[in-house]
Amino acid sequence: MANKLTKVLVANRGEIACRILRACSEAGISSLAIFADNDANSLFVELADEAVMLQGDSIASTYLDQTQILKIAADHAVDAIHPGFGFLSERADFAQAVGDAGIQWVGPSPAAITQMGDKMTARITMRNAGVPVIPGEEIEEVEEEAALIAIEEASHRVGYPLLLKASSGGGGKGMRAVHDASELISAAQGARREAIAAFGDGRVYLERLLTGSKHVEIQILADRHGRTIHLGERECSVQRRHQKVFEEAPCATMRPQLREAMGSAAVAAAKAVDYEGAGTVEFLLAPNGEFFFLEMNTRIQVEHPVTELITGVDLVREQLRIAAGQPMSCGDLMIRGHSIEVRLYAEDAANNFLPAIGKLAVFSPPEGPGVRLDTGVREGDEVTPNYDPMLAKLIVWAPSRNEALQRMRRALDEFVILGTTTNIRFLHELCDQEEVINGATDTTTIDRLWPNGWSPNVSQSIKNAALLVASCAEANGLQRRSSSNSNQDISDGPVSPFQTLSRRFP
Amino acid sequence: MANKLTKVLVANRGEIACRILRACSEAGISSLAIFADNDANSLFVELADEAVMLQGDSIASTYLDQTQILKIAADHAVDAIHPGFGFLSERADFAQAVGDAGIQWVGPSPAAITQMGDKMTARITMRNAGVPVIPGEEIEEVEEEAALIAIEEASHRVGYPLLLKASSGGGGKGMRAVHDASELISAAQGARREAIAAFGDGRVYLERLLTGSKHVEIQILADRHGRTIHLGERECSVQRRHQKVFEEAPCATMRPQLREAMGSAAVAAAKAVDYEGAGTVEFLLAPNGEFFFLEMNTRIQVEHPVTELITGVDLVREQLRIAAGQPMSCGDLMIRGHSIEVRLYAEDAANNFLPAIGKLAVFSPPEGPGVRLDTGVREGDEVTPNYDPMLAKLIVWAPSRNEALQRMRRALDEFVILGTTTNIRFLHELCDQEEVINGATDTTTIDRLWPNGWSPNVSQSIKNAALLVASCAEANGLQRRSSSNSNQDISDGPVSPFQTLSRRFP
Amino acid sequence: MQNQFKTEDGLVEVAISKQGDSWTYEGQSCQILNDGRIQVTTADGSMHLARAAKVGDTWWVHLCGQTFKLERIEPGASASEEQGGLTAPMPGKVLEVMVEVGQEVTAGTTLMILEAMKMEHKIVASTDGVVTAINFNAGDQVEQGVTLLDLEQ
Amino acid sequence: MQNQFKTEDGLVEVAISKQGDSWTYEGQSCQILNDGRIQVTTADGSMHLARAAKVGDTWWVHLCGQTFKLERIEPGASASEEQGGLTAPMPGKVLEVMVEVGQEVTAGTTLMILEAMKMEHKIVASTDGVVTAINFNAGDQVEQGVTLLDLEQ
Repeated sequence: MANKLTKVLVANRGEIACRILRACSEAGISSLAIFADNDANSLFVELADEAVMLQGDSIASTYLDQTQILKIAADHAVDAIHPGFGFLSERADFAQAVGDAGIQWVGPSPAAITQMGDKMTARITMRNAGVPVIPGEEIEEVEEEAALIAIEEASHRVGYPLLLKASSGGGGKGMRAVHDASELISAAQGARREAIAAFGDGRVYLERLLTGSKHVEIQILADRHGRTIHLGERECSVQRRHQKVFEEAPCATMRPQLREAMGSAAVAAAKAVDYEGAGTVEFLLAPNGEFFFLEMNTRIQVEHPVTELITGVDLVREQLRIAAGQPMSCGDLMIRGHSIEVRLYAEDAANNFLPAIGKLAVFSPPEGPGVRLDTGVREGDEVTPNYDPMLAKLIVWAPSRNEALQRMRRALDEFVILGTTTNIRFLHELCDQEEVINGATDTTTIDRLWPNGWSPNVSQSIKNAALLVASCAEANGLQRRSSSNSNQDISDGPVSPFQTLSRRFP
Repeated sequence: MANKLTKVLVANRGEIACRILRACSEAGISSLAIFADNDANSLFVELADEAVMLQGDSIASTYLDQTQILKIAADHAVDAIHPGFGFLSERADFAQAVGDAGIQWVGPSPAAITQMGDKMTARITMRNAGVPVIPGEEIEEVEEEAALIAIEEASHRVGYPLLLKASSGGGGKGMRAVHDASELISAAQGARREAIAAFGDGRVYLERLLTGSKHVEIQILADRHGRTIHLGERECSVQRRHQKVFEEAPCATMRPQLREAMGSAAVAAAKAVDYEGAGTVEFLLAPNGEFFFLEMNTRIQVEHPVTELITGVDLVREQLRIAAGQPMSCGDLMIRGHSIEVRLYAEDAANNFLPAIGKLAVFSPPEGPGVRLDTGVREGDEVTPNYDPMLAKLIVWAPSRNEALQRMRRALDEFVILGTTTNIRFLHELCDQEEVINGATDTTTIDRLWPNGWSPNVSQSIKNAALLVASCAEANGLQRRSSSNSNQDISDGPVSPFQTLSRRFP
Repeated sequence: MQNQFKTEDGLVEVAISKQGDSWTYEGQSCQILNDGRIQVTTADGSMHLARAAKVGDTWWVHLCGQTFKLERIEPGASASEEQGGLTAPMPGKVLEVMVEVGQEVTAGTTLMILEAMKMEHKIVASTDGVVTAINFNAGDQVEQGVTLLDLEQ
Repeated sequence: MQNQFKTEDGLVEVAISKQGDSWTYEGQSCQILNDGRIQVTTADGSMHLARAAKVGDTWWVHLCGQTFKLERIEPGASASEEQGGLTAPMPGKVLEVMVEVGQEVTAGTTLMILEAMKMEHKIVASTDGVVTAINFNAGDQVEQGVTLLDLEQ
C-alpha cells in the first residue's frame, strides 16, 4: 500500500455511514456502501460512489454477515473497510478476516479489540496496568443456570445497588441496574437474553453502581508513527435507559490537572494494547475527583462530533489517514469553546422513551451559525422498527457553555419533525434544567429529575391552539391538494419525489 | 440602560436578518422584524418574535424609509436597532435619528460612519493618519456635467487602467473599471447613475487600478471599555462584477508579521474615528507585501462567518454585547484551521452572471461536519427581481486550506437547487482552478481565468443523460401526481404547504 | 365546524367558529395566510406560525416548539381506543409471556416482554384485574396496535 | 417516445426507448426506482441518482453536480425562440435607450440599459443589423421575456 487508500467499503448504515462516506469523498477516496433491501432508498446509499445490496432479510444476514461483506469487498477491489460503530465494529474475528483478506481494517488490531472488547478481560487488563476499575466481579460462567448462581453469589460481595453489564456489551444493551436482591434474577435473565440477541454472547459481569458520578470519556488517537495522543474529554452523564442522549465537551467541571491525569490514563490504556486509530476510554468520575475505568470503545463513537468541534480535529479523516499508514495530521491539543450534542430519537419520551415509527412528513432541521446536523434521514423517509430509532445528532458549538446551551435551545425550537413522535421537546426541557445549566449532571440525572417519567410541560392554551390549527386545516381542506391523489395506485405504489409547481414563469 | 438589551428591531431582510434574529434569540433578547409586503412569507419574518409590515411598494418606501422604521421602533418600544448590512446600515443620518429617539444603534457613532462612509473623506482621514491609500483622486463636484469634466481631468493624472468608485458605494454598485480613455465618460455616467439609484449620491472618485493585488480585509471589534482588537484577515480577491463570490480566512499567503502590521493599521484606523462595534478595514495587498487602505465598512459584513469559524468569535453576538455597553467577551486572537465562504446566487454564470429568478422547487442544502449555511430562503420560496439575488452563503471549515477546499467541493456537489439557475457549478469549477488551489488569487482572477466568460464544462454524455431523465420523467408521468392539481384555482391561489402522505400507519 | 380528535388527554370535541378571516376556539384564534400557512394568535395576544401535516387520519401540528399528534375521528366512526385490551405499541417479537389466563394481576405487573428496535419493552398491566385472554406466544411476530392480552377489571 | 426540449445548445429532439425496466438514449440508460427516483447509468458504466422537478413546462434536472434546465416543447407548439428580437432577460426598468430606429449596429453594440435586481444590465446586439423597432422608452417597466427591440440582419 502506497500510504494511500483508493476505495473504502463502509460496513454500516444511517448517519455514521453518511459521516464516513462524506469523509471519503473529501479525502478523494472512492467509497462503496453496502445496504439491506429495506435501506435501498436511504441517504447513505445515495452518498456513496457505489452501492451494493446485501442479500438477506435480517440484520444477522445483512449488516452482520461477515462472509457476504468480505465477498463484496473482494469483488469490488476495496482496499479498506470502515466499520463505523455498532454492527461489526468491535468484532475481532471480522477485523482478523478483513486483514487476512489483504484489506486494511480502519481500526485497531484484532488483538486490541479482543482485549478491550470483552469488558471482563478489559477490566483485568486495566487493573494490571494500574488504571483504577470500578469495584465489581467478573462472571466467567457461560451456561444460564450456572451463570445465575454465580451472579447471585457475587451480588453479596459487590453489594447493592449494582449494575449488570454484558461482557460484549455497548449502547446500554444487556445492561440492568439492580437496586434490590429481589430484582436480581429477573434482571440477570433479561440482561443475558438481550446480550445474546445483540452480541451472541450472554456473559455479564457485576459492578458496584456508583451513584452521583459523571460519565467522562477520553478520546484518543494513535498512529503507526509512534504517536498516541488524547483529545480531551466528553461528558455523557445524561442517559436514559443507559443510553446517552446529551453529550458535551469539555466537561463543565473539568480542571486541567484532572484532564491531564485522565488523558494520561487513557493514553496508557491505549498503549497497553498497542492501539491504532481512534478510540475512547470511558471513566466514571466520582464527585471527589476519583475516576474509574469503565471500558474502552475500540471504534469511532456516536458522540465524536463534540470533540471535533472543540479541538478542530476531523476524527474520521484522521482514521482514514492512520489506516493508510500516514501520520495523523493534528498538532497539539487546542481546546476552544464548548460543544453539545443531543440525540434526536423517534421515541415517546412521555411513555418511558418507547421507540416510535412513522413517516417523516416534515423534516426541517435548524440552520445558522454553530449548528451541525449529522443524520441519515431526510424528509419523506420512513422510520421503521428495523433499526435503531435515532433520527439525527444535533450538535452545536459556541464560545462558552452557556452560549452553547442557548444555541441548542434555539436550534431545537427551529427543528420541525412531523409524522413521528420525537424527543425534541424532552431535549429542550432538559436544556432548561438547573442541573444541566449548572453542569452538575451525573448518570442519574434523568431519573432524579423525572422520577415518575417525563411528560411535556404544555399549557392548555397551546394545546387548544394546536387543536384549532388541526380543525382549521381540516375545515379549509388544506390537505386536499395532496389527498386528492390518494388513490389506491399511489398509496401502495411508489411515491414520486418529483414536484410540479403550478406557477409558470413566462 | 442596564447593560442589557431587551428588544431589538432588525432593520434588514434575508439571510442577514435571519443571522441577527437567531443571535437575538440565543442571547435571550426579543426581536422585531420589519418586512415589505413582498417579504411577508420570508423566513426571517418567521424567525422573529414579532414582525411588522412596512407600508410601501419600493425599497425606498420600505427598508429605506427611516421615518416609518423609527415610528415602528417607538410603537413597539424596542431599545436597539440592528441595521445588518446594506440598506440603512451605513447611513449616519439614520444612526443619528435612532440615537436621538433614545434607541441604541448597533454600530459605531454617526460621526464614525460619516468619516468612513464617505469613501473620499475616509481616504483623506486615512492618509492623514499615516495609513497608505491607493494613488487616486477625489472628485468633489456633485453636478453631472462638472463632475464629468473633473473626472476627465483627473483621469490624466491617475492614469489607466483606473477604477471609478462611488463615494457612498459598496457591494460593487457604482463601480467601473476603465481601461481606456474612450470608455471613461460612459463608464462615469453609468457609475454615477447606479450610485444615485443605490445611495442617492452620485459622487465618484478615481483610483489607480492595481492589478495583481489581493483584496485582504481586517475584521475589528471595539467596545466602550477601551478594547479595540483585530480578528485577523479575510481574503476576498475572487470577485465577479466587483462583487465577492469566494472568501476565505486566513489569506493563503499571509505571514504573521504582515498580519500584525495590517491588523495594527486597521486598529489605528478604527481608533482614529473612535470606532465602536464590529467593522472591517479593507486593503489591497500588492504582490510585494505593500498594502493600501481601500475603505472601512462600518457594519457587519457578508463574509463575517469565515472569521467566526477560524477565530471562534460570534461577531453578531459581540455586536449585541457591545451595543448593550458590555465588554466584548472574546479573549486573545486564536486562529485555527481554514474557512471558505462562497456566495450562491440565482444567476446565470454562463451569461455574464445575469441575475435569474424562479421558484425554488427543490432547495436541498448539504449537511455534515464543517458545513454552515446562512440563508434567508427555503424550498418553495420564490426568487424575485425585487432584491439582491444571493440565495445563500455556504461556508465550510476544515483543519487545513486544502481540506476546506475538498469539503467545499463535496458540499457544492451535495447542494441541489432546482427551479432557478444558480452559480453552484461555477463555484465548483472555481474550487478546481489551480490558481485557487494554490491560493494565488487576486482581484482579476475570474477575468483572467475566463476572459471570454465562463461556460460549464459538461460532457455530452451527461447532457444526454439529463435529457434522458427529463424524457423518462415526462413519459412516466412522474409529474402527474402534482400536476393533476394544477387547476386554475390552485395555480393562481395560495399554495398549501401542507402535505398528506398517502401511506397510512395502522 | 365540529371535529373530534384523539389526543394524549383523550378524545376532544373541537368546535371552531369563523369571524371574518379568523377562526377561533377557546380564546385562541388563527388565520390562514396567503401561502397557506396558519398564523395563530394565542389568548395572551402573541402570534405564532404553525406547521401541520396530515398522515393518514392524523394531523401533526408544530407550534411554539411543541409537536402535537391529533388523530381525527371520522364523523360516525368510533374511536379506536381499546377497552381493557393491551396493544402492541410497535411492531416486534414477543419474547416472553409472564402471566397465564385467569391470573389476577395488580397494576404495574409485567405481563409480557416485547422486543422491538433491538430493545426489550415491558407490557405492563394498567389496572388491577384478571387476564382473560393471551393472544400471542413467545416467538410470535406482532404488528403495531394488535391486542396482545385482555385484562378484565 | 419522443420529446423536444429547448436547451442551452438549442432545440433537441429526444427519442428514448425502453427495454425491460430500462430506458435508453444515446448510450445512456436509466431506471425508475421504487420510490420514484431515477437512477442513471452513463455510457462509462457509472451509476448516478438524478433529481428532477418540473416547473411550468420546464424540467430541472440535477445530475452529477450539474443542473440542467430543459424546456419541453409541447408537441405541435412552436418553440418560443424569438427571431431577431432582443428580449428582456428579467423583469426590470429601462434606464436608457442607446440607439434609434433605423440605426445600423454591429454585433456587441450596447442597445439598451436595463436595471434589475439593483444592478445595471446591458442589452447588446447579438449580430450586425439594423434596428427596426424600439418597443420601450427610458423609465418603462418591462416584464421578463418581452421583446425590447427588433434587429434585422
